[in-house]
Amino acid sequence: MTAVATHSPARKVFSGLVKIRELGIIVALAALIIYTTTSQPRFLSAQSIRDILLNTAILAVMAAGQAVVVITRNIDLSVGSVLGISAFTVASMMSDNPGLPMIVALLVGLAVGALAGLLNGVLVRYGRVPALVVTLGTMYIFRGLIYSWAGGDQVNADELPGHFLQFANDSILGIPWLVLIALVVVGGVSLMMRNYRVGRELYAMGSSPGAAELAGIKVARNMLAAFIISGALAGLAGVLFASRFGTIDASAGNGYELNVVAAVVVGGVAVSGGSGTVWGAGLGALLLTVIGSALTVLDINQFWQQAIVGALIVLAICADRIVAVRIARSLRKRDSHV
Amino acid sequence: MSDASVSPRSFRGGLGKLASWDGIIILLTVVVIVAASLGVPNFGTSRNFTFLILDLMPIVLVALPMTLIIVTGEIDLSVASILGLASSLMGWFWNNGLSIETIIPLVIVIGAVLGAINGFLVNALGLPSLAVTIGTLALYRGLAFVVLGDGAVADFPFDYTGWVTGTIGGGSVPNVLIPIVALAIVFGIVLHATPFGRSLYAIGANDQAAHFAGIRVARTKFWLYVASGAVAALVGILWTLRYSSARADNGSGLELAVVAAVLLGGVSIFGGKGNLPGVLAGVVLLAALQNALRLQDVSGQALNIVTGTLLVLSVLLPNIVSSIRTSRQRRKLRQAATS
Amino acid sequence: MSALLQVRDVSKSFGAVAAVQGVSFALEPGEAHALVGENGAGKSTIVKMLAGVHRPDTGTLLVDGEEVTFTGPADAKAAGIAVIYQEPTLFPDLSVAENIAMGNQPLTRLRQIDRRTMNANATRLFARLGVQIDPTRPARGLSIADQQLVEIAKALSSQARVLIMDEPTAALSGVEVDRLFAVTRALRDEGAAIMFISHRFEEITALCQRVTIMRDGKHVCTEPVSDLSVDDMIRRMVGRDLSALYPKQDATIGETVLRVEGLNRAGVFRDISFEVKAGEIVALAGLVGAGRSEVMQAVFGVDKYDSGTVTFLGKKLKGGNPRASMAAGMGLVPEDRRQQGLVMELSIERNVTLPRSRALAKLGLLFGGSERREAAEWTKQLQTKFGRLSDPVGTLSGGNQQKVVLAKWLATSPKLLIVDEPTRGIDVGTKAEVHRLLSSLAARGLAVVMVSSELPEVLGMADRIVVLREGHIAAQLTREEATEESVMYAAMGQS
Amino acid sequence: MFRSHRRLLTATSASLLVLGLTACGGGTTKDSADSTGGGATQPGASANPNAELKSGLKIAYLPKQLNNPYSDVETGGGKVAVGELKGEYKLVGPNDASASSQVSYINTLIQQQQDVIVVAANDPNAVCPSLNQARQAGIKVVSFDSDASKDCRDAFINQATTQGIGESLTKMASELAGGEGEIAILSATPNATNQNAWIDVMKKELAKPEYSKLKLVKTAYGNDDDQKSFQEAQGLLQSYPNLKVIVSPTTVGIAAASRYVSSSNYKGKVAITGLGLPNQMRQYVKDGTVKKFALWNPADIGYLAAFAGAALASGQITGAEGEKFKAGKLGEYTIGAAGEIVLGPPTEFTAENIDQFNF
Repeated sequence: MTAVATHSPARKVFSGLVKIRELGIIVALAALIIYTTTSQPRFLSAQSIRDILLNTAILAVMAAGQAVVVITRNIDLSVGSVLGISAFTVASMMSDNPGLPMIVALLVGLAVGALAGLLNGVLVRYGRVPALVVTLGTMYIFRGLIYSWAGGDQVNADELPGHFLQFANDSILGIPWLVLIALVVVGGVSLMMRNYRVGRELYAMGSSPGAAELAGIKVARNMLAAFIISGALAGLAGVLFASRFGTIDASAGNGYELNVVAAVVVGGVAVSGGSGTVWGAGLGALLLTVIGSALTVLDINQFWQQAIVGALIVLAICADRIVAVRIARSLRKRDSHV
Repeated sequence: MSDASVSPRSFRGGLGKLASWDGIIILLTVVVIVAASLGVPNFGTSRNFTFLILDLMPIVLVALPMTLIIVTGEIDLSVASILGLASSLMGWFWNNGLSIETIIPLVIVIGAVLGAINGFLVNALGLPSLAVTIGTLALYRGLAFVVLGDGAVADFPFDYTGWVTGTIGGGSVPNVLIPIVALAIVFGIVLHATPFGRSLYAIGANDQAAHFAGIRVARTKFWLYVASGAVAALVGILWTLRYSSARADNGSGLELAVVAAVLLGGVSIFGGKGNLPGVLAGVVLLAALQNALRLQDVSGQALNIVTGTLLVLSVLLPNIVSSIRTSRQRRKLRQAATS
Repeated sequence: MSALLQVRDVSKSFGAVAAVQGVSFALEPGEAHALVGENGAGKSTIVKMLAGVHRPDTGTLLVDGEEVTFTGPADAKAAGIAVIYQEPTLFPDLSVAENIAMGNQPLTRLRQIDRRTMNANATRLFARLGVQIDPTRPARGLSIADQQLVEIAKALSSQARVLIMDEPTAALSGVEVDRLFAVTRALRDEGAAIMFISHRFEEITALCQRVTIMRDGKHVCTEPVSDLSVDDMIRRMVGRDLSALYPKQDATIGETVLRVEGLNRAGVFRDISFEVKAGEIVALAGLVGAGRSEVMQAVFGVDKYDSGTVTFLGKKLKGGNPRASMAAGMGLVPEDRRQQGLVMELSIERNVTLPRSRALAKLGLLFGGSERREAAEWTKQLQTKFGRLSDPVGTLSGGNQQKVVLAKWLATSPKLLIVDEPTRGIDVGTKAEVHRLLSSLAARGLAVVMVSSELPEVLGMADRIVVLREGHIAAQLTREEATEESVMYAAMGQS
Repeated sequence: MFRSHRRLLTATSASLLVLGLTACGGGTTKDSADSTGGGATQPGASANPNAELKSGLKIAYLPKQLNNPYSDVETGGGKVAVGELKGEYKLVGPNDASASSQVSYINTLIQQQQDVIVVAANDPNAVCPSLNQARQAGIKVVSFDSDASKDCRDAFINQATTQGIGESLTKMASELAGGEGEIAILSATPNATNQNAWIDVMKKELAKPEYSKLKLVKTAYGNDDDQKSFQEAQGLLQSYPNLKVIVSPTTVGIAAASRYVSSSNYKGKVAITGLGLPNQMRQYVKDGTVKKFALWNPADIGYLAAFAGAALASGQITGAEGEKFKAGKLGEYTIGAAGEIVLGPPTEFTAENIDQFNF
């Protein structure tokens, strides 16, 4: 038996370039933090870091789910509306039954989201409607449902039980629950995508849908799973949202889908499917949040924020393209030398 | 999905049905209008006609180039943001003392440039149009806010604002119907009666075959984005004048309504199929439905649900019909074989 | 004795095209069974039915004597059937080892993927095949031969009882083919059934015990290989004498129409120089992946080249501009009809007039009439069979589709016509028609470049043969010099 | 050929409308334009103070957006008043507070031949042409909460005088800061008319000697968006460690800032005050984050608007300065300059009295 091949040049080049993608985000993050901190040292105070992490948590949870869907060469634009439905459902439930423990709230949120995700998945897979169209449609539909249900109603912080609101501020071992949940979600989904069969099959489906069918991968089951994960995590994010912000109306999470897609794309997940990592998407979420905070602290016109996010998305897509072309070229060169 | 082994029969079934899908939409539109005129008080009035046209003006205009883009299998989600940026710029230029006669062409040119940026990213760099235009959607809207902030510029001359909201000779035909009809004819001819239009269908259905037939795929699509940007900017101007208010948030979310209308009109999101009359019917159907429902005091929230459902159904229904047909044919074949 | 896999009276049609009609045969354990037939005879459809991709319209499949219904490839896989497809079906973003292990990756105790074992398994498989491919590199960027080897490794790894190989050797070198055969024989001797599809008769005789021959979707015969000579097989595949198929007319050779000098494209082809004269049919022969289509696509301008010149009718052509080539009088009937030649969803008339729509327009406007007239004229000249001109071209049979592609380019009145695999996947009758057409066109002074993988076609049609091997010209043979052997040797690099 | 089409496409779209729009010729710039436009002329009818209030009036409310709790309280008051007036109450509105989305609703109300439209304008100018069409169709237009341009409505219900609110905000800030130190403002949008007017008054007040030790360090904008306000509050506290008071003259901002402070270690060190809804603020008043804040009763605004509209539609008043009318339980009101009707002084809420209010 031959030993496992040692690192060949091509492998080094390849893994090097892939790492560059996530490394790029980390470098950008570091540069931004250093610059902001030099002009406003309190940017790195404990309270400030806590705030940034708390703000990242919700976005990162959703980005993890979105990354799974995007890796399969689909997209889920309904996540903002799913967050809204889940947040409002859970908030209403908690205000009506203040005695319910937090875990019930979390489970209900997950379930509501999973149901919405299932609907998306069924329409995409069995209705043969492109994900863009389906989730654009359900984005409208879910939002319309919340509006019709909630109308002008609002669940205020004082109607919610204390332990529900406290959840957003409580910590365990100094790490806020929200951050912990986000870490567990991003870590768990990363692990699933990296080390489990179903994860690799999802990559395979995004990398070459036709070959995935031929390889006997249970494409339908996996695609439903991807949309359910995205929906369920958006639902979970809804619970976290309700707990953190305390004030929930029908517009909760409106427009979030853009930030989530931005985080995923900036985090290096290619919209053409098959490549990118979940933890990259988490980093993307962190980067976007830090940019938002830094702009506030640096006293830069807040209106720039959206423009910067847009420019970042475009930049990230261009960067991915360049990396992909480079890889292809370096591999081809290597082959032609052999 | 688009397995190369899709059977020719399903192509024929799909295509024949598609032709009738336009027919269904056009018929449905007529039915909705007739039913609303009879059943909804105040729907069939001439003033309501004016309002209806004014309400659908932005969607129908933006839908024209969008139809061409989707026929080539691409998409442009940044149109509403270009509209907003055009509106912001219009206000900013106006505040800085430019004359409106300078502003209008200037803003349209800027819109074309914004479209050209999309076109460059998508076609010269070969990036996926969905991702690119989600990016520029955020970018252009952000720039709109950078230009004008949260404020509004309102003091546009009445000669212009009045023209946009006015009617021809004070009758019941709104002035904005002139640009709508003119541009619809132009885009209709370009799509349906020019070599350029022919090439769009070829690109959308199979860009490789189009390339092999000597069609300059990237360049062709590039100009569609330019047209889309210019038209979106024009709509930004009309929007600003209609509401006498230049604001950065003008038209936000419009891209979804436009895409919904185009798909509802029978254009395939995969490209290569669809026609302009269908799209026009789709736009009118959505607008008439919304107008009628609003007159019936159905809330705006329910309108969201209607739009979303129609969007999904417009793609889902033809698929369901075609799969029922295929499975029925298969069953027939099997029965014929066993008997 | 019970067959491992049995195909019983199976039919499958796509629209108007009956791809397979009432075919039956069986695969016994421990046998290598060849499936031969011309392109378009229905072999690939059989493969796809066995793989669970297509469901037969009628007829049944039996595994171990039990009737089975495959609802998808997973079912076929579960039944122990592994397939190596003609076109590689790899996941470009995943590593080679993952590609091989997809679906049955080795797991650790926590049901996580055991990457170390997975990579080791891949390395072991490659060692068995005698090749060196880094199992951790992504599949993207692998050469066609390497991709094919990964496919083979994939099929081997699944421990299948039935191994179906659809032209696995097309892109492999002689050494690699030998290795593959050794491994395949070992599998066969362990009791697996092998189904082997190939156009190379020497491979069939070397490996297989029995052969099933198909023609036009129908089963012709299943017999021991030893009972049939190569000529017998060909005759049964084609169903008529070869000479009638290649009605080469004599043509007067005229001026040089195309001169290609020193054409290079990194990693694809290098230093390509040849000439084509009016009235001449020049064939580009070589193995799949030798760069024939790539060269001609670069000449026509749909692909780029790095250096070299293309002179057409005395004028240098700018690279990468098919429109200029068309305007100068060049036409290209591409290899892949579905993807490159036709827009399947568009109507026949639109397809025929696509390159000509600008010329047909009046004042820049185009109404249906002129297109319809032109399309009607050309489809009639080529005796195309169709319902209405407004029908989508996808509803036609392969042969008629090919006629539409030819009509499309002949309508531009070219001086040079490049035809890439002009008869792939079309029925024998139409094939002869196409050959007659090309011959008569050449006789009328058209210069023709024909890329073809079918040796009889090359030998029967060409005035001159340019043989490519691994991206460069291995030999230029005249009609007189060319024999099956000389072309093959040049193409395979053995002399 | 190709080229000509391309040009056709872009050139047409570019030039066509320019032609149409610039047909009047000559350069029209901001300076030369007549900015007032074609406002509707006031109906010439004169007021008849003794006219009976008509019953069965169709009174429609069009708030800035539907899903806003503050608007809900306002229109809730309107509903009560319309009931007392024996009229038909209707509530319509867009989901988003965008300038243009209200226009379609006004058009619909015109079609439905309402008698009175009570509107909170998202953009004072964008709704103007439509409101004037409504008035031409005989509909009385009362604006509330956020005024439309003066020449396209008949009356405006002002929640309080600008001066009064500005003074009150300054006074509360000073008390909470103990008379000296840094304060900051967390406002709505940079161009919000009401908020800017109040902030102007505050700045003038702060210039007075009794407030000389108070220093306004920054005005931040939360865009009346919950999360944005939340983050802006964070930003203020990070940037100004010595901050003593955040004044937020908007219900969204004060709630978000209170929520942030109550959940951070700034609690007890930084005081929040401003304009807020008692129901939203109750928790923070009780947990000590907020000592006091102020607001008028929004339900009364809607209530008053209904009576003003009914009085207009019945011919009691025309909207001219000095006219008087009775507004049910609120008593008699006098119309001020430019058709403004002022509700009254704001109420201050503290831990002692907050439980008496439910809105």
